[in-house]
Amino acid sequence: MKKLINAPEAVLADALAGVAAAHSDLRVDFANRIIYRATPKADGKVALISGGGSGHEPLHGGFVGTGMLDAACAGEVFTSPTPDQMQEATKVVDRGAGVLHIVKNYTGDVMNFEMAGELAAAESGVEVATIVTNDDVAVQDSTWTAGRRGVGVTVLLEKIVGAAAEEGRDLKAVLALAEKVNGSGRSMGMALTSCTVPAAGKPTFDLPDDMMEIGVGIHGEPGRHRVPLAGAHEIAAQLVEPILADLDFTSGPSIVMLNGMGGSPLIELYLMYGEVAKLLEKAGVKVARTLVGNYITSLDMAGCSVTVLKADDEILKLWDAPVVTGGLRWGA
Amino acid sequence: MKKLINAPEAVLADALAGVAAAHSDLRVDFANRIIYRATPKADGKVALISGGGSGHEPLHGGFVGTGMLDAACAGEVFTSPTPDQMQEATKVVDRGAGVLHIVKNYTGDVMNFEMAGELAAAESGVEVATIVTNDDVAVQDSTWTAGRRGVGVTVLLEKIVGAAAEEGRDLKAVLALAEKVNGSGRSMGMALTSCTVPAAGKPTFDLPDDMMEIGVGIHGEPGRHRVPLAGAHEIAAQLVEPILADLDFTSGPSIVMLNGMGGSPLIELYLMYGEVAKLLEKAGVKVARTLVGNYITSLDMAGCSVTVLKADDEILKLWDAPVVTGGLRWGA
Amino acid sequence: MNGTIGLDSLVTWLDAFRTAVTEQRAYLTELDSAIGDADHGANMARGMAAVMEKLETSTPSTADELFKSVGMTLVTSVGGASGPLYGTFFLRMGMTAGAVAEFDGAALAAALRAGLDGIVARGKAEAGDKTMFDALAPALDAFDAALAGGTPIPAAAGVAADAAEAGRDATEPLVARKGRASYLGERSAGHLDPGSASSALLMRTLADVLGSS
Amino acid sequence: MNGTIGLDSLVTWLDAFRTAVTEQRAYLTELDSAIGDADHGANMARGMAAVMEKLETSTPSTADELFKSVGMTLVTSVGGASGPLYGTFFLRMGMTAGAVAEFDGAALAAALRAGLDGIVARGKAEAGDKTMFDALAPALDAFDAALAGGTPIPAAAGVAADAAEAGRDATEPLVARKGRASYLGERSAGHLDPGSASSALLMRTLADVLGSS
Ligand SMILES: Nc1ncnc2c1ncn2[C@@H]1O[C@H](COP(=O)(O)OP(=O)(O)O)[C@@H](O)[C@H]1O
Ligand SMILES: Nc1ncnc2c1ncn2[C@@H]1O[C@H](COP(=O)(O)OP(=O)(O)O)[C@@H](O)[C@H]1O
Ligand SMILES: [Mg+2]
Ligand SMILES: [Mg+2]
Ligand SMILES: [Mg+2]
Ligand SMILES: [Mg+2]
Repeated sequence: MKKLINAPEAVLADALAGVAAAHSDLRVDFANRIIYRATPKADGKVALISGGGSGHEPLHGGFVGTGMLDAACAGEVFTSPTPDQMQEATKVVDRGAGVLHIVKNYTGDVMNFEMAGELAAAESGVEVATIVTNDDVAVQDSTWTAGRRGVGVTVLLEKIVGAAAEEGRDLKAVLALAEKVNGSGRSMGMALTSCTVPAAGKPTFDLPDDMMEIGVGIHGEPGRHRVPLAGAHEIAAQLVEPILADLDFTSGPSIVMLNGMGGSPLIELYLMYGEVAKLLEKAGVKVARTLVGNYITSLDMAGCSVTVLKADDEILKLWDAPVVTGGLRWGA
Repeated sequence: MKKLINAPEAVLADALAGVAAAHSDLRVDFANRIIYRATPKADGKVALISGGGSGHEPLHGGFVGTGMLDAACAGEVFTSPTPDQMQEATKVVDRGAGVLHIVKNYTGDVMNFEMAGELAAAESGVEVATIVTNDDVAVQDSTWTAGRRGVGVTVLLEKIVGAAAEEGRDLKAVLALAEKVNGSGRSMGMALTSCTVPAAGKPTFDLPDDMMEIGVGIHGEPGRHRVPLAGAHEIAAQLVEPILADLDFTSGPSIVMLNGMGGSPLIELYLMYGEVAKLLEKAGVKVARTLVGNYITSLDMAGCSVTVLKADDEILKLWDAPVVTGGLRWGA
Repeated sequence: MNGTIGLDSLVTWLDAFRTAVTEQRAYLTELDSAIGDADHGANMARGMAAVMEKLETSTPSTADELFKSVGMTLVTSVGGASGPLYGTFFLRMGMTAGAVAEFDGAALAAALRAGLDGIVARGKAEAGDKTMFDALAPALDAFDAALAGGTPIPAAAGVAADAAEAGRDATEPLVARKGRASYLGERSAGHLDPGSASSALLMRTLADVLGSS
Repeated sequence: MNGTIGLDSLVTWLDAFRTAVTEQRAYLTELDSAIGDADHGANMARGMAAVMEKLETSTPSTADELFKSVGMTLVTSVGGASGPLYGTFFLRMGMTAGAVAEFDGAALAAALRAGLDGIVARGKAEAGDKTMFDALAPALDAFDAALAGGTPIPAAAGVAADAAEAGRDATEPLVARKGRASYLGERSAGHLDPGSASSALLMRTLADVLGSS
């Protein structure tokens, strides 16, 4: 295992030290492993927190700041944070208007946030609402299973709903918007290689040189299918088709993210976006806004994912609103 | 070789198609492989162009936009662009106030830009000034050799000098500032793995699991020394020490970039920045501004580089000025 | 050992479980690599290390204090799916045990059963979903049946551990319907569930500790 | 072959060079991987493919037109260090050749010498810097000497090619002082310079074409 780390056990603490050193507009609670805005938002505004296992950077810590999250709780690599972290963050960020918990749909994340919500309500009386994102079309949806994973839409949702909270909408309205955004987005991912979890010390799975995984999430888990390696054009089709088959995106504008898994260089991500854009155009999807880059990653995995979000004037306006975070920044 | 591409020969053209599709505020000349601002800057302002081999993204195309470059010429992967590209870009971006060529010090880049300058001056009478960046302390400086490579300082220079050109400074002043910035910055890089050039199809060099390369540039070239793999703290020392030994950074504020080579995940880059920050503080270097991320890369190479730039009030003001590009964006 | 189990035996059990998950850490992570995210070994080892560290500084005098402390420590140190699940298991064990300093067989069985119910309440797992439930449920059924048939506690715990291991092995052909492995669909078949493997260790260490004390 | 070389032979030479760098593409890139950036094979193959494509659409009738076209095509299609260097080489050959349709030995030697001077003007390489200069310079010296000694052109070209290959081989122990390989310092020793290898192919194909026509 070749990594820029001191020791597998120290990865999270050491990385948080780097975040604190790099960003004077953030404050890091090392004991609880929470990243806050250094300047909290105004009283009476709904606060947003998210959290999850580490290894997906910039998600979530890179999205803390004006116009997006108020705090992010960091778990160990690929392991959801614990309820006490979310409870603490909830208490600290609450400005009297309640707190939205943004949770990616994974059993661990859901259960830990659930316990956090119970504790926060019981102990401090903070009103908590929860949105569980579940946009990954690689997973067959069913009430009998863990359901779809939360992936790329989480990034777009944190931006859009963060802007709405900054505007001063109340918790009910913020939650409703979050539900609308989550319901309007779909994602699909693929991997050329596995990633290596520092504590495991070796790649999570072996992938022969001539194969790729289609339908991977963001935890280095094997995908839904293993298929022969193909060209970018064919890969794009394998990502875009299941997304378009799952939801109609032709009725209005869309926001599209071509996301890198962490180990693929930007030149390849742009190349992939070119292929995706061609397919979307052919399918009658009008792309109004675009993100290309590493936004929700899986450590050093090579690969990418596509997220398409149905937008409307409200969503586009919120998308364009100022945001000042390590991972997304514009308008200010 | 596992890459998100269609064919090695098509990488550059396909990636440019993705850039054009993703950024409506950019215009791509596919025949000449030049990325321009869609809206040219005002008459009477100095224009900045840069260019170089592809595979270093976001450099340079990702730095075209308000407050930074006016155009970027893309060469084949790791191969400098040709003089006709730079000549064409020079003609197109000139607003009557002359054009600064920003060239990284590599024999190929220097010679191709030199020929372009000769052609541009002879044919269209555009006044051209050239800054050749050469900040890489891994290379022993000497007038008898190709001299130091241009690496990380190029990013900071494009931002700072871009802001000055946007302000309306004349070509002489812009060139003087560029020389000042180049003279005030130093960089040092390392690699955990080689990268793979698409046309070569396999890693440029083999690096055993327990070794790393210290003093690499950004072309997947082997470094200056091959040493046993070490922890992040020790790696940071091996990068920071030669930088501080080469130039005194204690007299004022500094801008520091912890740059990823393309294949290292952001969590590791932040971790490394934490280690670098500790060493800089110990050495009495006051860090006023920070960048952590992939800014000047070497395809899928795992590794990082450190750049330290002596700043002053003028440089910090220009650094903070608005910039709207794919790779750097703030203040607007 | 006679018909009752003291607090010290329970602590010995927890310590043995810590040792087991620490020793089997790579194995548990290996199982989780195949159908999950390669952290189950690290999660369990980290959690049980925290538990034993906590117990060194504060020595509870009743079973409810002990298990509440174990449960809270797991909840606040593990994360992932296994943190809340094992955490809830011990929290519920404690609630059911009450402020006693020793268990008889029936009380231990009731506490374990309450723990399992807690796992189900949290995670909604059913038999055959390919989770830790598939090791724990048959184990507790076997424990109850053995005690009802008059088997002494140590032997009953051995029967329970055998059942847990059989349950763990039976997860291999299953297609997961809960947890991370469910994302793999049919590809999850052919692998043991990592959580069922750690649960089998939990039951085996219980049998070992009761049998040898 | 008699004492003069026609345009068709020169085109045959360029075509043979194209074939050589295309066939040796992986080898040239391999050499460039060791002490450079792994693109020399791709660069030369791309450039010479562009050259021959250009010559198919426009057939120059004089040596200066021919070499100017070759040089400009290389300059505008290769990039890197080798593009301007080989480009300048052919541009200067053309300037020196003038509007002739055939060369005698002395004219060919003069044109090649002018090309080499162009490389030096562009790249400032000196003997022993571990560049293409180290193959070309001894090759042209040998060519001049052979012609001066009365050796017929084909045989003189063979002597030149031998010298180019010897020059190429002699780059192996050198520590590079120019180009990308210079960044490696002492580590550049022990490897052939890729540009000297492509230059040796340039001289060998010239000898082959002249010898067989
Ligand atoms: N809903 C559930 N109910 C019961 N057990 C579950 C459930 N979901 C997951 N598990 C158990 O948790 C184990 C995985 O734990 P772990 O790897 O530590 O967490 P994570 O899946 O969050 O990485 C699985 O092997 C399975 O036994
Ligand atoms: N200053 C120079 N003078 C002469 N030849 C040079 C010089 N610099 C580099 N070269 C030659 O160019 C070759 C490298 O060409 P190539 O790999 O195509 O370009 P790049 O180095 O830009 O990747 C070297 O092997 C060397 O022979
Ligand atoms: Mg996990
Ligand atoms: Mg090159
Ligand atoms: Mg797991
Ligand atoms: Mg090269």
